[in-house]
Amino acid sequence: MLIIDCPFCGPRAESEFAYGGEGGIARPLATETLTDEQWGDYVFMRSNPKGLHHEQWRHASGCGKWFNALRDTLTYRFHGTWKIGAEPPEAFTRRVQPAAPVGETVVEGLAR
Amino acid sequence: MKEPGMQKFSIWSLLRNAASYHEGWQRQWRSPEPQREYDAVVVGGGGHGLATAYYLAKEHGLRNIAVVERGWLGGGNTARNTTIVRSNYLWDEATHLYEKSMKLWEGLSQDLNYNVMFSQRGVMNLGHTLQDMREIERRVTANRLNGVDAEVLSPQQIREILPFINLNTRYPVLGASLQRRAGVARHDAVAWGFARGADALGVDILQNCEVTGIRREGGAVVGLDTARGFIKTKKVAIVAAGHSSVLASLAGFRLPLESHPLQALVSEPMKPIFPTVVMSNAIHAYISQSDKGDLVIGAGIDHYTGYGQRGSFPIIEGTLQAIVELFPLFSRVRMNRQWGGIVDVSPDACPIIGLTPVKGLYINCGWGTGGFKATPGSGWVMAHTLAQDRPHRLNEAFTLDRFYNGHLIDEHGAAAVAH
Amino acid sequence: MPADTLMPIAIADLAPAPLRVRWSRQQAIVNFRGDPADAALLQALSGVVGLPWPTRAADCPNDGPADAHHRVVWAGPDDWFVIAPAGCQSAMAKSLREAAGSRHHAVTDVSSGYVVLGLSGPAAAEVLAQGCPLDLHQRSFAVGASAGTHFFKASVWLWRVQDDVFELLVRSSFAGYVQEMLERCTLECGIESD
Amino acid sequence: MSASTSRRLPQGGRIDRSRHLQFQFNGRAYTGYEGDTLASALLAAGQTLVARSWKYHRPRGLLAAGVEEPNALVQLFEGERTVPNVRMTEASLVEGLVARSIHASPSIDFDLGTMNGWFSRLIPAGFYYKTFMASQAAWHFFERRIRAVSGLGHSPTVPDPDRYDKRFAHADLLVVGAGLAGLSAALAAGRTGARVILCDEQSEAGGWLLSSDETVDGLPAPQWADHAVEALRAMPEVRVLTRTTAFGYQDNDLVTLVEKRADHLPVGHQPAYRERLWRVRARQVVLATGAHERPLVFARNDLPGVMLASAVSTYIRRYAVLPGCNAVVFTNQDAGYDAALALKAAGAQVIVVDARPAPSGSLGARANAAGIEVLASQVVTEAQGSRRVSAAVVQTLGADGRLAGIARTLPCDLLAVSGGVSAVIHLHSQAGSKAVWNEELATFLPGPPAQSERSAGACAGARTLREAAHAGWTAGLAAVAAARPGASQVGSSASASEQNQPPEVAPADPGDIRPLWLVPHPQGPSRAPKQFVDFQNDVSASDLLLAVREGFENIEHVKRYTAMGFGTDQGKTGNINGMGILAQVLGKAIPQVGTTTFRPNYTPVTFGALAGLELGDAFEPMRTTQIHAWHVAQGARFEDVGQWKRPWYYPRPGEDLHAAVNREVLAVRHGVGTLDASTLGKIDVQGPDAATLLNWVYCNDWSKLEVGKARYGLMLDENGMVFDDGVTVRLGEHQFLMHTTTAGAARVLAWLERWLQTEWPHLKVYLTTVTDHWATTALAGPKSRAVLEKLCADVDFSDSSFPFMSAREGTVAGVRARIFRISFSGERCYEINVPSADGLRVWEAIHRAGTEFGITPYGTETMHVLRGEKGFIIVGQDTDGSVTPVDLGMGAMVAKTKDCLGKRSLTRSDTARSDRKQLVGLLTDDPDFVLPEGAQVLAGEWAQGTDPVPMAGHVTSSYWSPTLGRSIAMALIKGGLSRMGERVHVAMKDGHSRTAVMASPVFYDPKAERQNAS
Ligand SMILES: Cc1cc2nc3c(=O)[nH]c(=O)nc-3n(C[C@H](O)[C@H](O)[C@H](O)COP(=O)(O)OP(=O)(O)OC[C@H]3O[C@@H](n4cnc5c(N)ncnc54)[C@H](O)[C@@H]3O)c2cc1C
Ligand SMILES: NC(=O)c1ccc[n+]([C@@H]2O[C@H](COP(=O)([O-])OP(=O)(O)OC[C@H]3O[C@@H](n4cnc5c(N)ncnc54)[C@H](O)[C@@H]3O)[C@@H](O)[C@H]2O)c1
Ligand SMILES: Cc1cc2nc3c(=O)[nH]c(=O)nc-3n(C[C@H](O)[C@H](O)[C@H](O)COP(=O)(O)O)c2cc1C
Ligand SMILES: [Zn+2]
Repeated sequence: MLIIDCPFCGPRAESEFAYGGEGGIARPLATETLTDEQWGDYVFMRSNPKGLHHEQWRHASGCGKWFNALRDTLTYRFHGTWKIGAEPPEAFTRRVQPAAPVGETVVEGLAR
Repeated sequence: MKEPGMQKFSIWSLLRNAASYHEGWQRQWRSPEPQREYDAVVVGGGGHGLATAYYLAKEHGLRNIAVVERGWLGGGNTARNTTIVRSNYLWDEATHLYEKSMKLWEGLSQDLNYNVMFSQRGVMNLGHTLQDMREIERRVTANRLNGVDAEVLSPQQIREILPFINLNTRYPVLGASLQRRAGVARHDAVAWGFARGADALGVDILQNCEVTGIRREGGAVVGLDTARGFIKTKKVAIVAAGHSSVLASLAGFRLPLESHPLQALVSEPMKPIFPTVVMSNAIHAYISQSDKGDLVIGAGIDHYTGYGQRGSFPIIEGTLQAIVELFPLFSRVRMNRQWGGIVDVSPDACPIIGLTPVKGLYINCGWGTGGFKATPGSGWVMAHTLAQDRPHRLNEAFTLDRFYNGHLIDEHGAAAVAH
Repeated sequence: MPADTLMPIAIADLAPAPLRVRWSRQQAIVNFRGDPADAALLQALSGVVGLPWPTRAADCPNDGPADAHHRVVWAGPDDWFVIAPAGCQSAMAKSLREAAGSRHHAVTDVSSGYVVLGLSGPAAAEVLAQGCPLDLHQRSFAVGASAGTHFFKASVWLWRVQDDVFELLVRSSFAGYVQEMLERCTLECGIESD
Repeated sequence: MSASTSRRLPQGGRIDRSRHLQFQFNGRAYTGYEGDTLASALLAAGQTLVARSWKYHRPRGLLAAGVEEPNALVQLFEGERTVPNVRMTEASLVEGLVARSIHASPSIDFDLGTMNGWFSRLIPAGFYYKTFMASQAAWHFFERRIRAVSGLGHSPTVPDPDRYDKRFAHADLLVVGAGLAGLSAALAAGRTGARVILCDEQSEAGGWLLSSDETVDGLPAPQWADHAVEALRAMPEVRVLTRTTAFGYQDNDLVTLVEKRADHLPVGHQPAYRERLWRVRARQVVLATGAHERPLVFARNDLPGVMLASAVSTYIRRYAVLPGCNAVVFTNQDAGYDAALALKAAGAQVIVVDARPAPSGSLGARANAAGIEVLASQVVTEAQGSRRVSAAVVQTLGADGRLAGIARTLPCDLLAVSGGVSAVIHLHSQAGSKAVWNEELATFLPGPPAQSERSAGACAGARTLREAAHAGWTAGLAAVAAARPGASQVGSSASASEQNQPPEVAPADPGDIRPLWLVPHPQGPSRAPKQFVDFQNDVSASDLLLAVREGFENIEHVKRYTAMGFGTDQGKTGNINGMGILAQVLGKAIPQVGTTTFRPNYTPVTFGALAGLELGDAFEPMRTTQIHAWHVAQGARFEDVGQWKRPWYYPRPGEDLHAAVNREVLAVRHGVGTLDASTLGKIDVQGPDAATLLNWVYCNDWSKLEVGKARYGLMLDENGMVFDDGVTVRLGEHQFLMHTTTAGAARVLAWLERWLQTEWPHLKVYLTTVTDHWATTALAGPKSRAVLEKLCADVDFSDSSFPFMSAREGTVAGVRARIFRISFSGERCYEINVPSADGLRVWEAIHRAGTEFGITPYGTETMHVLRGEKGFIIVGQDTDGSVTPVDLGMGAMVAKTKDCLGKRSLTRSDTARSDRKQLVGLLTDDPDFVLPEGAQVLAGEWAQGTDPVPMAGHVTSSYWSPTLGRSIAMALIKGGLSRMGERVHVAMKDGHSRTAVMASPVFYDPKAERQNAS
């Protein structure tokens, strides 16, 4: 059972929280102008990294607030939580960037 | 590549070898050094990957192929699942795919000359609400029309099979569906049997060989960087279950997947008491008894993503609550071991099998919590897809495109019994 | 289900039973939502209830066990429950609205949506620990602290009134469940209901 | 064999000789003492043969004295309290205890399953993969037989009479293991005032101290342990838990313990909870879990009478039982000499066979001084005897690891073995830390900790009590410092008299070890008599060799192919020997071979303890409305909807579901009925941007809804599929009351909060759940207005001033109420909302007022029929996550002028197709036939022999309509909306089909006139 540091309530047991999937996915505007591919990308495609993951949680049995978290999906260790709209922790900028979505330039011969 | 051929297993070979103190058995598969180039490479030495290679060699005549596995073969979800095999899915597309697999299961030990212990003891899906019962009715009728055996059981009929079940649970058991041809199999033997069969057909199985890069030129695959060096190839099948997204990201695209921990546990072994397989989607419990005697119990999925091959303790508690609620006689039985796997969950609880945005690169993933049962079928259609560069009729509907055009095959609704 | 009684628990009532349970169903409970950064607002609200207006869970003011008539429970950064004597919900809601004035806020009477459960006695913390993952040791959860958490599978708000006096705000439809769990988990220490 | 206590030593031990306990083993009566385990009592009674092995049914005795015991499993207790596979060494003796050997038929003395020689040779590791596969039928035949002979004990056959509780616990420090290291750690930490939990799986604290003849702080070791526990118990912030196993080290420092509280107490004296699960969250954890001695692997090393040397010491010193009078101690390290000393002191004959050229430490020196004979550089290659060891075959082992010289035979009745110790690193490894191989000690030791744990004592490589005391003390202090940085003394409880330094133990030299994984045998490993590695699963060295020969080289493959370490002991005594043998065969170093993965549970844990108290009605919260008691009193049958119990129907005497529903439906259509609608989700939406939020989350438009008016809304997920619906009322310019489905309430609120908080935080809206606050009575039927008018004087109920789809406030039966004119039945209907505290009162008043109109309570089934007649959908029944508003024929509801969640998905190429499954009504040609819900609609006609049969959709809802006097149904059918009037075939499970015609699902009152009828 994880301990999650609610930015409003402090460290609490996992059983008080609800997981909310990948964070930082902005809903596109003017959706009617998007292609099916662009829209499908937003709705379904996820970076699902092995390593640091930007995700969102809600302190459901608690203050009810959604917040951001940076968690290592291999060790399950949290590298920080922050309020929606607040500055992310420093580790956030160091994390491996997710793969480019389909359609963008593909780096040839990308290794390691 | 090696010359095809393998030592045949039978009671006679067993007797013969006993006479020589079992000193004469051959390796079931080789540990070859990687070659510089292969006609095709399968990434992932789980059941699906090995089956893909086996059918590629057997049905499509490809011999210069390799399976690359980052750890030990069969050590991913293949080693970790609760081994339930059934084909009673809801939608036509899924039913046909899983039923193809079921048919292969029914002759698999003979085909592989390896006893995978496919035990057709029946699988029961319990219904706990009126809505569950509507869904059971719907699935059972659809199954029958699709040529899949299925029946609806009343509570009394359930009790005839499981006299000790508690039907009067918090959400009372109102009935069940039963597929009699369904059952369980010995998961490790499936991986080993396919590995031995593929090896005998010349497939190189390269263990401890993690893929770390996918090289492309002009939008097409040209080779793989691996822990054991660069391997040149124009055809690559990614069959890596929980790690599919990681591999896709090496090739520059994303998948509609989330990898979650899924846990299971076993009790101490006991004399036979549990004759069938029971699954309850509503209260999250899956249980059967292995031939060795332990109760094999599937837990719910952890809601967060994870690659750690372990999950959260409250899930184990919840699972045993459900088991003890349904089977109060097991309350004093003890849990021996628990573990976890990494399951690749897709938005519609159906797999993705087919082409990718990269030429020569094929994907087979998204089986989530329930792909063991599909092992032979998945390998079979994947081999076809790879060999022909287009999906087989059975996996046409399972392309990546469906997440763009909206043709989802939602197996959550009615048949979302996880395994 | 125990009979309706008025909160709060008067300490004088406490028998030496290890756990004493009292359900209060009649009190006024009003939910207030507003901007926690607005100092003037908090000032005004504080004036309405006659208590400091909390800005974090660790502070849960009440005007003392002997004549406690109010509690303000922090339920989130912009979310509070005001608990007051029975019957005054309309008046309380009105005063809160007035205090908020034209600011963006929400006042909702939820008096019937929740019941207050009082747990007292030397076993109270231990009993809570069976279903609640919080550390309730005095060093971590002192008198006057509160938290949103769960007791078994019911979400609750919980605060400590005295060393061995706790109160829980429980959704009405979960009261039967919470009572059931209390009965199950106190087979050894016993339970005394008012 | 006599049942007299012939092997009990005249004095010593931690047994209470004044407390005789009677017990039964395999039907025979025995006596033991308070303080015995079942194992020690049987050993005292001279019962050496205690079990049969799993595969070959070989006779087995006690190997160990603790949790690592692989052989001695019993079926403990009888009847409803029986437990399979309990290790005798863990079962405290209790008056009246009854135990049976498992897995031996008919008895352990004469077991029909015994397989020796040739036949056991036929079934090496993995034999079943190679045969029994002529056909599926052949396999099913053999499988039944295989199942029958495997398994160990028997499951109980009736429900468990006992209860189990759980709790959370928090501490600065958790110490696992109360040997000298753990006790020292707890003392060091406890005296600073820190909050400490100390647990030990055994019946009393002390660990090895209870088996030791050394002194601590000048006291005999066991006595010191008693003092230490007393001192700890006196500290207010320290909790000492015995019989409490830490079975799992989970993520984020959650350590799970199970406390066994009852089985050691006589029936009638047990506490309310048999076991207790502790979920401990400590800031720091000290693991002081000790070490397990390893046996040595030689031919027939599984004979009863072969016993771990440390177990020999334990039986002698702790239980005052002499396991043999004529002993051979076979060791490769000094620790083995401890058993020789204990045996000698107890009056036994003893010879030590030491694989090393000479003993090298303090214990060896003591043995020398005691005049114990030592055969150096020698090994036992084979044990002899039939059901119990009678001799050991001894031969010289050269420095090159080969046998030399001539074998000789040493007669003996006990063969004590000591092959080195394996540190108990289970919890450390479970925590995610990587153990490191230590060549000198020939064991894996803890590596850098992955979580807030530190290891101390034998589990971290301490080999003397002195080392263990120091390590424990230091770890305790360091842990406190780490738990509460800065706070040196949290609230001291240290008094001047308490010691402030580690317990004092005389220094000792532990000596060296000669690792010996497989003792050579003249016949070689494949042909020698079985040399067991994993006793419980009958895995021998030859099985490991076979696995490697067949290509199973990875330790994980070997484990799975041979079942090594798969048993209920998880390989505590066998795994490291197995790895050693593999390393030898593969020509690798042991760390290259590696361990298998350590996983919970350290020892098996009762399902009941993991399940706890949340069973039966408390499996999940059972939510009820404030009117529930009334429904119960009226004899309602209930339906589970989400966590709620809702009245399903109210049968009158003699009525079945159909009769009751027909009556209830007609009552509503012609008179008046009441439905308890309190369970519907209700969300108060307040703020200037409330309408904007609704515009985003519903597909229809909300901007223009007038205050006081209500509107039906459909909610879509981003995939465009309907996931909830309900009526929302505009209570004020900036306030709406949203209704959700009963089961969907929590999900909808979380969904709204999510979008509001993460995507549109700029919107000025607050959401408050008021589901529980309001009790809702739906008063439906043409007479509803008449009833309501009797109770409410301050509202004008004329249709002009209070029209359909509008809301009013008023006083109903003296209570302030919100009244909504909305209808799910099609009839005139008022939904009366009052604070739920008044809900029952108002409901009853309505019923009194309605008596003259025959007012009838109705349940969810009638509600379904009523709405079915009107063609209203139920989300989750008529939709299944794959249905869009267009599919439902409600495409017009999707506002053209705005975006909303899910809208873009509706125009994707596949979703926009016109031949998707669409909701239509179905009228069977036979009006008396009610289609089964879930039945499949065929794409064509039923044609025998087609496989598969093409399908076009399915029946989602189907009822007998008492209003229309015929059956009605709704179905999702491919292209249905454009196929009205077409006839379809609906498949029945009996192989026949029924025909029906597609029609509008609005079967009744298509012009919607009934809502104003009175
Ligand atoms: C606890 C649990 C219970 C389950 N129960 C059932 C059940 O009852 N019935 C059922 O049908 N299904 C069940 N499943 C699901 C089932 O196990 C999987 O769907 C199935 O085994 C997937 O097979 P696979 O061969 O695709 O994957 P895996 O066996 O996981 O194989 C994928 C392989 O890819 C390798 N790999 C990953 N990355 C790389 C890389 N970069 N380079 C090289 N190799 C790589 C991995 O090491 C792994 O061996 C369960 C799963 C779990 C975890
Ligand atoms: N001569 C021998 O054979 C021998 C054997 C063991 C210990 N010793 C001596 O004892 C010293 C060790 O003292 P120590 O305190 O490190 O070990 P210890 O063996 O005395 O104590 C360890 C304790 O931890 C308990 N334990 C282990 N795992 C547990 C779990 N998961 N949950 C609950 N309890 C658990 C054990 O039951 C035991 O009581 C050594 O230095 C050595 O000198 C000698
Ligand atoms: C169907 C099935 C049955 C199992 N039975 C046992 C068992 O009887 N004993 C055991 O120790 N482990 C058993 N395991 C679990 C394995 O030991 C192991 O935990 C699992 O394969 C995951 O691998 P890992 O724990 O090494 O990561 C079983 C696993 C499966 C999938
Ligand atoms: Zn919070």
